[in-house]
Amino acid sequence: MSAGACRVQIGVQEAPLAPEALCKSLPVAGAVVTFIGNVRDFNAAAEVAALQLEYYPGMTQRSLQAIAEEAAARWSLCAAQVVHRVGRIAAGEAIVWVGVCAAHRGDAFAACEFIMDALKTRAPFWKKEYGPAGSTWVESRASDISRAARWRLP
Amino acid sequence: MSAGACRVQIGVQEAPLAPEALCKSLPVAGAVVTFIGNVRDFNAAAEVAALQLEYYPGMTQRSLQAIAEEAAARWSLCAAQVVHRVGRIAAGEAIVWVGVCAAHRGDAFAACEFIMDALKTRAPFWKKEYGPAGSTWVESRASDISRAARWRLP
Amino acid sequence: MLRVLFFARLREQLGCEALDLKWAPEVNCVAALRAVLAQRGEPWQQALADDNLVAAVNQVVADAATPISSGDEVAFFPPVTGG
Amino acid sequence: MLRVLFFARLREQLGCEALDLKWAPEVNCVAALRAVLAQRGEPWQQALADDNLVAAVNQVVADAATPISSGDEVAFFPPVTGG
Repeated sequence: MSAGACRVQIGVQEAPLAPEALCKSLPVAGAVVTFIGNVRDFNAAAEVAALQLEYYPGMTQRSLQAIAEEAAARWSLCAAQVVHRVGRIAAGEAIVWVGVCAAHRGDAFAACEFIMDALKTRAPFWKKEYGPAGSTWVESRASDISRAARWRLP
Repeated sequence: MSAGACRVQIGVQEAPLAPEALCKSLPVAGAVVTFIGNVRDFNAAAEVAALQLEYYPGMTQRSLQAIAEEAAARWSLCAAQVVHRVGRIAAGEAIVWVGVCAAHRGDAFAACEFIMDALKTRAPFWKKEYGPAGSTWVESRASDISRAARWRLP
Repeated sequence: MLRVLFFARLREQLGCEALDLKWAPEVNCVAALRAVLAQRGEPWQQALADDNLVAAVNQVVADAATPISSGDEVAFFPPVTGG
Repeated sequence: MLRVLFFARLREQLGCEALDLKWAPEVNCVAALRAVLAQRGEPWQQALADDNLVAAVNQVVADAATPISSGDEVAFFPPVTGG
């Protein structure tokens, strides 16, 4: 299936994510893989009560669109959808939802994981954590950078 | 996290799967990966209207439990849940749902894909396809066997 | 007694989904049981000659040498195709 | 004119989220713009000296040599930490 036959949809929103509704919005396909990232209530040592997610209006959407289109070009997909939340997000709430549909599960798993790894290192979002000790910007992680590097084409 | 701290749940049922309710049954974790397998309306050349899924009562449940526990032992998971449908399933309906929760997305993606690959080659289920030309048993696929072999430990 | 089960295509080929057999000391492993069953003539002989068949003893996948004792549940079935 | 944007920790360090600068022919690439901004004294000099900062020109990630023309939107920000 060419990238043109793949439904690519991205979104950035302040409203809480509704994973059930998002799952229903996916087309029926042989294999459907979804990813939900939730705010963890701890990070490194500190207890996290909430996050503030900053983004770059315009560039963030372009970046998500480019990542989803790259996935659609690299794997045989029917759909690739990404919705990212911004603004204040409480611990336990979802930050990001990714849904990928394909005829074969290998394509769906690879594309979904690729999208998350690319998003973590390329999409302009910045997390600030709020805990009992005040607020701190989250540092980028070496493990995210090395995970993303696995997908580099020769 | 030890395997003991992971919630392992498996099910085999004739009733249609309810992915939204199943997703809600998962604990909140940093990373949640789900897989849904749907009946495709074509296989190889033939048009498929429905499947009949036969299983081995007792051994099938043991096998799913063993696969989910193996995933929980190999990766750091909070939950590993598998529900497989049996009996008659129409084209477009879900056959299998897998949900995996972990603190880190690498564990969740790997465990979910491992569970599907192991299930396809180890769990006693047999598909019979019904189409315009009658019914045929589905042959096991070499690609499933090679996908499952990727997870073999040294 | 031995409880012997057959699934999927094999069940249809044999026209049999379950069989209770009297256990005998010479039916001491999966290969021996398979040979005894094949002696029932057609369609048993041909259907059980399929190299791809899988055997399970007490709901655990077995091989030709896996021991069988009285009271065991033994199953034969084609390669699995679930998911 | 150039529209210059700052995000996240850098935005807080500078106390500035956007700046409209008059474009000049010598501000012809990302490195040149960065040098001009650093000349504003503290906290600009120190904050912009961070090697990990990322630049984007017209919403596409850029490097030091990426050309800048009048009317462009240029952004500086720390490594991303979304998802």
